[in-house]
Amino acid sequence: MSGFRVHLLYFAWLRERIGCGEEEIEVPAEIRTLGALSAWLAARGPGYASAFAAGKSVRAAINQSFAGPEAAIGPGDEVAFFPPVTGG
Amino acid sequence: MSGFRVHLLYFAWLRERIGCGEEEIEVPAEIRTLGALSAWLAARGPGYASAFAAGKSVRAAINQSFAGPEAAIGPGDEVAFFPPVTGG
Amino acid sequence: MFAIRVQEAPFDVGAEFAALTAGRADIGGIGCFVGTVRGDVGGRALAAMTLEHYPAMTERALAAIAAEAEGRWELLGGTIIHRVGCLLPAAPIVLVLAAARHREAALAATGFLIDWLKTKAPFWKKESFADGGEVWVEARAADEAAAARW
Amino acid sequence: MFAIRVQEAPFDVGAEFAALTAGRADIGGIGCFVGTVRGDVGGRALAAMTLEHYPAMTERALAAIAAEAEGRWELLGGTIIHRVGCLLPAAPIVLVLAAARHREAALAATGFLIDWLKTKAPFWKKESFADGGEVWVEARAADEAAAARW
Repeated sequence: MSGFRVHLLYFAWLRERIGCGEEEIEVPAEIRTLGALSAWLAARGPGYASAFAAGKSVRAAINQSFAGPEAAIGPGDEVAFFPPVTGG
Repeated sequence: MSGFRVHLLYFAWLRERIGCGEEEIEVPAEIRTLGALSAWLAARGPGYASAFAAGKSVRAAINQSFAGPEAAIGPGDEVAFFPPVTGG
Repeated sequence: MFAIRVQEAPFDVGAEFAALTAGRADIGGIGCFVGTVRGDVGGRALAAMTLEHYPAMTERALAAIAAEAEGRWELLGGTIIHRVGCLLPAAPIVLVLAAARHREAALAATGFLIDWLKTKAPFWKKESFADGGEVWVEARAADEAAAARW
Repeated sequence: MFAIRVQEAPFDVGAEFAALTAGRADIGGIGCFVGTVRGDVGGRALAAMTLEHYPAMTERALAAIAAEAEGRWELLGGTIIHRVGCLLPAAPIVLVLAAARHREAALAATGFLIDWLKTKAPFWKKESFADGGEVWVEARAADEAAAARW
């Protein structure tokens, strides 16, 4: 079973820990949710591990809308990971 | 027993009904409170009667501070009568 | 720490913001309210609004309201400007600014100041309608209730 | 009916008031909040604050917040401007304006907009201190609580 491609974005200290702000990657087909994607990314290397170790304080958006760990992901999605927002 | 002089000011529709905005008058000595002064003024003529007939919707200040009908008045006081305020 | 003015002339909101905040790196938020003359009252076209006040008392009353706000919130400064005289529809009537370290105090003080201004400062509004009628604005029970909640 | 902008450049509060209210005799009150960069954090001197955002998402998120405000109050217009990039102490960060017939709606919407902006729009602040340290600002539980009360 082949995987699918997603476009990933990282902001603030997640971007700094991972070392890049944006990447296009191939995800295994069995990754169906945001939570599964986070766990899979955390295993990609020490920068990712450090970024996703923060667990609950990592937030995400799918296709520019805030989404929780149960949200479904699929081919071509833009998925962004970031800390809780602090604008205003 | 001689009376005492007070400086009176009228604002908004009280001024219009009484026909003047400001006057210096001699008040009988037995007038000791704002309430007594209002009642005495109401008897001075039809303009005053019309102005003070509004009763509860007439407010007042003694020497530039809001005051109620029980407040004491005395020689030289500046007493202002006006409707409830509507600024802002 | 409050700038307080009663004037016939219009005010410049941007200039008042600048005057309040110039060189102030301790301020984190500024709340502001501007009240303006609406061009109709229940559909009846307004020609002008005239604001009368009690000059000897007004600035004292405004200073007392500002002092009350400063006692309730940690403010870093503020501004109250209230216009008097004849104002046309869309004209600004009143400006309130309140600066603080955090937005909670700035916004609460702004709401407090305008609510108290409406019920505790000696101003009276007369509406002159396009049909020639004139009406002294009556105090609203809702304004008393708004002032009383603080 | 909201003007929404995300920009590096400063904004002019007076010009934004004028743009919102020009020729509008239906407006009775305008609420406003301006957030600024404080020059210290718990006594530690700040050199600058950097605001990062998620460009593809930001304007959409701001439009959603404005739409929510318009659904809750009868607004006659409003403005949201949020700056990004490197900002020095005392610099303005964010401007919110809300216009309505009466002050209650204008002030409530102003408070709502800034509370929701703080918790529902994709901006992140990094503080750079004069001592060389850098810290990403942490979300405050108080901000979540403020946003949740609406």
